[in-house]
Amino acid sequence: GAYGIGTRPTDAQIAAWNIDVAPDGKALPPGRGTVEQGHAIYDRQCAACHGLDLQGGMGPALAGGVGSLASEKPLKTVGSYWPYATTLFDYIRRTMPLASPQTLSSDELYALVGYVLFRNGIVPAGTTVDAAQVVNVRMPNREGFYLDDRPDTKERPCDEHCLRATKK
Amino acid sequence: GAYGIGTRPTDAQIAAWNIDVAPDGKALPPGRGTVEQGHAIYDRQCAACHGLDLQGGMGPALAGGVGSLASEKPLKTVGSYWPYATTLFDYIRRTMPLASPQTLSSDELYALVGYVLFRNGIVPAGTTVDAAQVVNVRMPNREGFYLDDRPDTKERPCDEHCLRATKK
Amino acid sequence: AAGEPTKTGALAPADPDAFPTVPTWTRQIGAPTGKGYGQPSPHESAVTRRLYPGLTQPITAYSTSPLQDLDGGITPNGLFFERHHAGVPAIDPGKHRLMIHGLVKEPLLLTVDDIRQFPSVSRIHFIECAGNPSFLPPWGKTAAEVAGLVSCAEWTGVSLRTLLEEVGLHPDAKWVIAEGADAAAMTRSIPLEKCLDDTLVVYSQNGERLRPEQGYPLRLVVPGFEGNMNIKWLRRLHVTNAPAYSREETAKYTDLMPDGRARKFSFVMECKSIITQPSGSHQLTRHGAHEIRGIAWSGMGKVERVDVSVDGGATWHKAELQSTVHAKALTAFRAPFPWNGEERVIMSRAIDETGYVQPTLSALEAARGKNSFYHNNAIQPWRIASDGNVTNGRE
Amino acid sequence: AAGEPTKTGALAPADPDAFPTVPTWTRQIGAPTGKGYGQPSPHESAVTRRLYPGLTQPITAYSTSPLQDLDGGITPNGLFFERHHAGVPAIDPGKHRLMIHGLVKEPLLLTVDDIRQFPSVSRIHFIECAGNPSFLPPWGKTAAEVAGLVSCAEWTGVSLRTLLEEVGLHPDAKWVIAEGADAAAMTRSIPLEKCLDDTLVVYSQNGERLRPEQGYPLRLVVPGFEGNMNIKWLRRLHVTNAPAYSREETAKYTDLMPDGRARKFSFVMECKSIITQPSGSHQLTRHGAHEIRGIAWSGMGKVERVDVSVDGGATWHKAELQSTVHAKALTAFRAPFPWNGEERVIMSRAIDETGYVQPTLSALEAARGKNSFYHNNAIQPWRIASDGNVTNGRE
Ligand code: HEC
Ligand code: HEC
Ligand SMILES: [Ca+2]
Ligand SMILES: [Ca+2]
Ligand SMILES: [Ca+2]
Ligand SMILES: [Ca+2]
Ligand SMILES: [Ca+2]
Ligand SMILES: [Ca+2]
Ligand SMILES: [Co+2]
Ligand SMILES: [Co+2]
Repeated sequence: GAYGIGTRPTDAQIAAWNIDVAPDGKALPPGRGTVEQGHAIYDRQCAACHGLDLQGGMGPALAGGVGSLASEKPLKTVGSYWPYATTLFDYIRRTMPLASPQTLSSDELYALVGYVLFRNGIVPAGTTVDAAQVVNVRMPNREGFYLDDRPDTKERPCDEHCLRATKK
Repeated sequence: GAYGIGTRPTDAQIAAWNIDVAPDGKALPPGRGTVEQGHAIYDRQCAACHGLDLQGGMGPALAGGVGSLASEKPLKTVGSYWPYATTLFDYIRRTMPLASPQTLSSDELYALVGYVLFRNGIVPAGTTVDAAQVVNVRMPNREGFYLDDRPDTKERPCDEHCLRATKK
Repeated sequence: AAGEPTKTGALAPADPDAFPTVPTWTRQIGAPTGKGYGQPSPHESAVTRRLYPGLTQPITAYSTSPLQDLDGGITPNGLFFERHHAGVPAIDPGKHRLMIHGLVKEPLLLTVDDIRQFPSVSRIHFIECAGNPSFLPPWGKTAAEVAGLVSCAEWTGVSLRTLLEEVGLHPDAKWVIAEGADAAAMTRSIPLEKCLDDTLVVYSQNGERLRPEQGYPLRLVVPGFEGNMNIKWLRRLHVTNAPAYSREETAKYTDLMPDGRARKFSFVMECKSIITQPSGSHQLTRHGAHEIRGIAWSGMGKVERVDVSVDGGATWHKAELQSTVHAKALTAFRAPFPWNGEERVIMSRAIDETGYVQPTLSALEAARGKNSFYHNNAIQPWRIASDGNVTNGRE
Repeated sequence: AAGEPTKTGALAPADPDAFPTVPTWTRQIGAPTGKGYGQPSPHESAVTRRLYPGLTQPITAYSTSPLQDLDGGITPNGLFFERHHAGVPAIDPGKHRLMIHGLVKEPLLLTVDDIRQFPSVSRIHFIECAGNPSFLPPWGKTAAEVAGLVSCAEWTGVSLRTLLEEVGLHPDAKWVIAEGADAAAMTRSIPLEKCLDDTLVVYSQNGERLRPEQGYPLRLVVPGFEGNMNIKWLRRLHVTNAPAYSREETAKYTDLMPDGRARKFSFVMECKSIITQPSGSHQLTRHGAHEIRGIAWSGMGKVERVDVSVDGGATWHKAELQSTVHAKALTAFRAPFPWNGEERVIMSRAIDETGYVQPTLSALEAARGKNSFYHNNAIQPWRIASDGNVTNGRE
């Protein structure tokens, strides 16, 4: 660049730092894991905060709420709300378990994604999850989002009938 | 006033708070003191900081420096620099002794003013100082001040011969 | 002779010993000069940030600026609101790097000192959490509980545009994924257009280096966009052709509508204002002239005008903007408020330079229902009882 | 594979372990939210106010803002310079009163709460000590030692004009004598014209109540006039027809000229600037692109332009004003500075909206001699050695 400040990272550095996984899944690492493997890891490393039945606790519920979004008490979970499973892989890897993030292996992560999807009824028992699966699985609320279309209120200042001159 | 906020102080409150003494001396309190009384108070309450001979120490010198103002090492003191003796009364009352200001009586203050003026050769030994004396005493540097006449530098920005275009 | 003989409308009698002619602090030498880093008066020790009442997760939590005790448009650094998802990391600035990579010609790794050698910019901007405040009861008792997840500072850093020009953008570049170095590795996708407009990579806040809880040593400032996008502890900028759909832009910070669908990429914080004085928990102590004071802001640009009502919204008066108006910054306003014991509901309404008018809560609910959660910029009413006690005016 | 392979012109080798892929602070949960009143990072603990080297009277003394470590135009409250004549009084705000009396129709006694009920104004202004810095050697080593008795904040308070209109001025009124409640009972005479122009009685600084060392609970802000006139711990305003000739406006803060006479009532702080980065004690560590940064200000109004020279004043370039320009406020400037090991003397020169140009020290000495003591606004040179070490450029 024009300033010539800084250094150029190596390709290996970039690969190691670049952990964000978009819906195209191109950045997903190699690996795989089964729903059953995920179950075991979940019960050991996640259930304390999210509940043995993913019902939530200190951490949010990870299942349930399908069909609730238009109700008075919507429950937004991975199953009921999240549009992409790539987000699940990305988020667990970068953030969970809360106190020791970025410690799970890729195989463990695929397994956990599989288990959470299974408990949401999105994949059947026995499924082996890999990169292709994470990209291709159809999340129930995939079409539930549209681009911000605000402003959506059309309030008007009241110059005529209700704005009084300010007294000192 | 238009806001009607606050309270009106009584005349007694105003009189008690109003301690600033201007050159007209109108705000000087009744009282008097001699150079000799001032000498005793000074040695007890002031000399530790300003020196037995007013030569300065932890606090500034209170005498000397007459004739030095146009020299390379000017010494600005009550005697060489201060235009009005009212300032001496005002300042000692409001500020000195450093650790217990506003504790001296009016008589003590007049005496101290007398002693400091005496040590600067402005009044003779034996003088009794009162309000009239403080107003009327002619300070050596009374005419030494004139109103701010800045700006006094006439620098010009160098648009023509030395201002180069900024490179990115 | 001491006393307050002409106090008009005082509700409590004056204490004649309250203000001695020569107070003790005038008779004694004061505290020494040269405290390396100063602190507020002990008499102001109640002016602090607070967790929301009932909030029990101090790690992924938020604490509010005490708006009801603050004046003007700048928030002091010690009282700038906090929001973290995995606590405040203790970053060694010498070991911190910012990587810029992706759809760029030359990826770059920068130290904090490197970044300080790019052209720097100082600008005053607010940052506001998108969830400030909830659409649902219980309504906050104080201005902090109602809108304390907004603060404002002078930020110094480099324009993100400068850094993106330095790395050279690929023609396919459309988004920038920003990532933090905290344990949440907080991640948001920001449209390239915004990155090339007024987004900053900052290292200083109100003159000094960023506070740890504000992203020390580097944070993104995305003026007018929801607080969560102003990535703290910034360590990576990934230039891409599509958004990441990270958890904070799908599960969170999307706005659920009554039909069960949700708005995504709802970034802008719309125009808003709140009266901070008098506000909930304040107590008027006498009759007569008073001031209404508050703050107004807009993520779309400058505040153009603020109106106040002292009759529950029936009639409005133009307030005075009492501070310099900066774009996307808190703007202090004031209006006179004569009060003589009437029950009153007071409120303010801001209008920004785009002509957008701050809505009522019912207008927002009509457009969005009650479960959209984020971006509540409704008019806030305060009720003044005849004894001078001020409480939240929401029914 | 880690390292800094393409670092251009680095003077020290890069540490390959300096920036781990997943730093420890990303792997561990951070510190909890909700520290009531925040503090700077422990890594910034060296950024403090300091007494001048050799200053031994911490009670009637001054401490400087660390300009060489600060950015932008706002000074954080904890680092605002200090100057007191009898220490910092510990005032109980409930027992503090402001009396306004003298040539007025209705004298008035006001509590802090009373003053908060007048129309309030928020404005950004610098305050600078008239003795910032000395005209005589030893020259300061750092920017703080050279010009650290200047700081800038957003002040909130009431216009003094409003208060004077409330008490009603007698036609003979010409001056206002302002007095502090500290043990120095600091007293200055201010021309009525200035009091009716932009003078403020303030209670807040950068949003929060004044710090004790800045005059808690009330101070005068006399924009652009010498710091000493901005009376702290303000307790009395005496409207008169003549100045008091108090000690601080006769013995002190008068400017001795070569003929032995002195200027009195020399109030305005003239236009000035200083490069703060790089500045004395800084060390450049690599060759290539660098930034010059600094601050400029004028007691006469807005900074119009700042020029920088990197060749000891032979040629000049226009700097960029990097922050919003407010009248009588610190304005941050910047200019690019490519440096590849040349010995250089760098300096800045500010010009204000009145056309006044910041002078050299020799121009000031030609006009005033060497003993005028106050109001030194000379251009400040810094010398950069070929090893990157920066020192004061005065001979
Ligand atoms: C010590 C408590 C704790 C543990 C252990 C934990 N989590 Fe969490 N989890 C949380 C909290 C708290 C949040 C909410 C974080 C936030 O909103 O910033 C969360 C959020 C999540 C979310 C996002 C939910 C949503 O709807 O946004 C997922 C998914 C998740 N955790 C999965 C896991 C998995 C998988 C594990 C185990 C590998 C795990 N968590 C272990 C506390 C925990
Ligand atoms: C504990 C030390 C101390 C004591 C005791 C003390 N002073 Fe001072 N005095 C000082 C200091 C320090 C200053 C300078 C204060 C400043 O500049 O703000 C000073 C300043 C003065 C000045 C102004 C000098 C000038 O040229 O500006 C006068 C006059 C003065 N003192 C008189 C007295 C008198 C009279 C007493 C006794 C009643 C007294 N002082 C006791 C420390 C002291
Ligand atoms: Ca985490
Ligand atoms: Ca004193
Ligand atoms: Ca009243
Ligand atoms: Ca949003
Ligand atoms: Ca380089
Ligand atoms: Ca002066
Ligand atoms: Co109307
Ligand atoms: Co020239």
